[in-house]
Amino acid sequence: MGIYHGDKMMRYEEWSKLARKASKKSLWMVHFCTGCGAVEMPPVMTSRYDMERFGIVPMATPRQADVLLITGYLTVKTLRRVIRVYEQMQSPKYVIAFGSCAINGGMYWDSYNTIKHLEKYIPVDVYIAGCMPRPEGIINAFIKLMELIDEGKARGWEKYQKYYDKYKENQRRAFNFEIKEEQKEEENEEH
Amino acid sequence: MSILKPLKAWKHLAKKPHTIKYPYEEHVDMEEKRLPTDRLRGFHSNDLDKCIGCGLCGKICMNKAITYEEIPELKEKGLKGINIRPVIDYGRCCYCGLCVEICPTKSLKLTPNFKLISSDRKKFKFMPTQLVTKNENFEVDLDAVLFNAKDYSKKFGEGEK
Amino acid sequence: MKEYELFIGPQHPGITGNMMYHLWVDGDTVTKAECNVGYLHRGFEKLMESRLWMQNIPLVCRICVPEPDVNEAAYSMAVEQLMGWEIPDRARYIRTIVLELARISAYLMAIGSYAGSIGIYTIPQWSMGDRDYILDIFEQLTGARVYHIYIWPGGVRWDIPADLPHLIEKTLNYIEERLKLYDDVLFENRIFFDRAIGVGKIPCNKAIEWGVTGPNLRACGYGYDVRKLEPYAAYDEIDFDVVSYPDLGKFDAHEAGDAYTRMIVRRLEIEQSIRIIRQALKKMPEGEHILKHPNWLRWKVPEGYAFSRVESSKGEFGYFVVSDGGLKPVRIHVRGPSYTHGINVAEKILQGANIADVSQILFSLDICPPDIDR
Amino acid sequence: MKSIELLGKGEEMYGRAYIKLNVNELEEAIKKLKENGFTHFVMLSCIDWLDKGKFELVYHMWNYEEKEHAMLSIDIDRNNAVMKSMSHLFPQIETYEREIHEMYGIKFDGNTRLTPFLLENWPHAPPMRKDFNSEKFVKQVYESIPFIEEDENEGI
Repeated sequence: MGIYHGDKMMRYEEWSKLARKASKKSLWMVHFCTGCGAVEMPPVMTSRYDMERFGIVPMATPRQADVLLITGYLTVKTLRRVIRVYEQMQSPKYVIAFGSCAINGGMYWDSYNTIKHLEKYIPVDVYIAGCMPRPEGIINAFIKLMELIDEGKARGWEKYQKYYDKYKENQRRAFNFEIKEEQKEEENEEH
Repeated sequence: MSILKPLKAWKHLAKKPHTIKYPYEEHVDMEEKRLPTDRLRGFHSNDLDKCIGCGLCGKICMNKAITYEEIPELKEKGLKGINIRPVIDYGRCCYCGLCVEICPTKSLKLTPNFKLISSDRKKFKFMPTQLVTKNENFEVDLDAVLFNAKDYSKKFGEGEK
Repeated sequence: MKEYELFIGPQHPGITGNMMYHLWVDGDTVTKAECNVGYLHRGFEKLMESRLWMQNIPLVCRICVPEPDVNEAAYSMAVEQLMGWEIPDRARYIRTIVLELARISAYLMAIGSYAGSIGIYTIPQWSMGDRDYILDIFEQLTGARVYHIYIWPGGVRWDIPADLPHLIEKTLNYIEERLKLYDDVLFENRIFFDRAIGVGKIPCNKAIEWGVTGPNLRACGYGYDVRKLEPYAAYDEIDFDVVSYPDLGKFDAHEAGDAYTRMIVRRLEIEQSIRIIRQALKKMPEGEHILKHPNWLRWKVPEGYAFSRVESSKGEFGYFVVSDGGLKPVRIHVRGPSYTHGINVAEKILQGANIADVSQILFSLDICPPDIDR
Repeated sequence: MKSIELLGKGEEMYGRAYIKLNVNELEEAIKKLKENGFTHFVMLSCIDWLDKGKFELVYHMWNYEEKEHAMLSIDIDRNNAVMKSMSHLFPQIETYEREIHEMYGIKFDGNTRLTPFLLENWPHAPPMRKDFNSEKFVKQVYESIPFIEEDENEGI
């Protein structure tokens, strides 16, 4: 499974390098606008910037998609759907995070309903700077992702499988808005 | 007949497409002017000598994106004000420019550079310096900024004199 | 017939953004629809209560994504009402130009996504490209493509650069020609007539009671437009006419309040906006573009309840700002137009609709989910 | 101002009519205004006056002919916040009441659809109330979730 060296099918390094080069030319993206960065996607998807020149096509179902774009902030309710979409995607899958909201909370850093660090819940391969990144930034991110795939460094999905239970634990705590116990004791001492 | 009317769209085959083939062509507007212009609100540049470390930018920033770090070498330079300089966390900044409007010595400015892509989260928090200038394809060059205040002397050698 | 439950979920190209409709379907017709929102709820009103008055401007423009200037204008007008400020004339004209350019770009996006929902994929390719020319204007005027942070309490942030009116004029001529092409491919297209006439009808006698506003209300025959009812910025000095159901210009009117009429009203309002911008560019006076603003960190707005209303491309945008004379607002309540369109109106008019028409009805209502969740 | 004459009380504030009513007068006032041209129900806002210990519900109505905006304001006690539902007068009031029920915790009896509206299985107090500290909540919930660090010894 996967196109990286060491799997049963990919015994020879050159064979897997060739397979990676072929797969990077047709990254299919899940058509899921999770946040406010989705307004910069239409110019990139349609004829103005035309990302189909790179072979990137918006796919309706996660089953046929490789790249999941987290366009901006994520509320907890959307995070649950994003996790379901992410887990349905086939195994060499990549995540691109748009804007400052996925890096460190962005301007909703004190909002009770948005998650602050995307990396705690799903592995992220490429971050883009910008409070709503421009189309040039988005296309740069796709080019950078292709380079990572070429060098075999875009291994976010393997990290998800390796630390699966840690990720699940973080997600569970976010879904139930769990307050950590120590903070609770400190809270009681304060009163 | 309104069925055949859409066929008029075929005349676009002769026209030049309005696609910007981005990495090979640059974004130009209708009058072939290169965009983005200097007014674009991109990453910061801060003149560390003019800045007096007053902390106003940190107060006005509602995302708490601006924190401060002390640079000891600035004392020898004999600059007035406190020798702390703003460190900007681009995981919080929304590029609104309120800090630039409130800066009393006008040392903090927004440059039109906006391209910064990386897979490491820690690359997005640094101290902007006066070496950050507009480069022609608007990339943020990370060696013109300080990731921690200690290597100020490496970059600005004359600091020790 | 056995009744099935369908979820048109947040991850669905046929839904405008992040919301979910739970449909009970009997064969092909929808018997019951329930809306589930909250995927974009960032708690704006909670955040606004913990920020200074000036710090809310960059936050406020993130509420409605296709058209951020409407929020900035409505918030600024509410604060100006409380402060008793009179903004300079030049600023009023620049605000009118910015609001109308934002309206054209939002309408182009609405027409593009509507045509995508009935399968005419040429139009989204064109309209997103044409919308980008307007974003180029915004970039040179305000310093950012989408979130402009340009309309401030007291006027506008910078003045118009000297060469921009020429570019605006050129872009408007370009869009005017493109509208003729849109007519050939979409608005006078037989497929559009068969798919859209009589679909998703809002009962016109109940339209006002359901709280329908904006182009959806004007498609039901009521000529109400906030720019005429309560003129703000420079709309009282500019003459334009309000497009409403019976007289649809060169398009013949079929039924009131259906998807066809809504899209035709939006198409004709682009021409009105172009007319407004041309007059505003000609009549714009010289002079100051912003009042002298106080020190933001100690700026106290006098006590009171202020309500400001702006006509956005989706409908009537209202800002209810309550201040107790402090450094931070006590309460800001945002009335998004899609709040009533997306939940009450959509649930009622989806009943009895065909499944294939569900996404077309939602796009013709032009629902913007961040308005609902805030 | 037409609405002030109709209801006999209220003051003019920034070009809008601001009318203070007590709770049982509200239903007649809305019905009366609705018949006399105030056909457009703009929105229902709730203001949390923590120090005065009361919620203030403001019903906004607009009259298309007179071009006049009326704000009917009532106060409810903050501790047992219960209010009669007005959703039989205008259909969209039901959604506003649903949101205020979830955000402020005011019970609207007579409103059948007080199901969760914006937040999904939210176990804590209603978030929009002034005594809910959002910053502290973020520290306790989101900041306390650990990052998943690559342990270098078994690098891939």
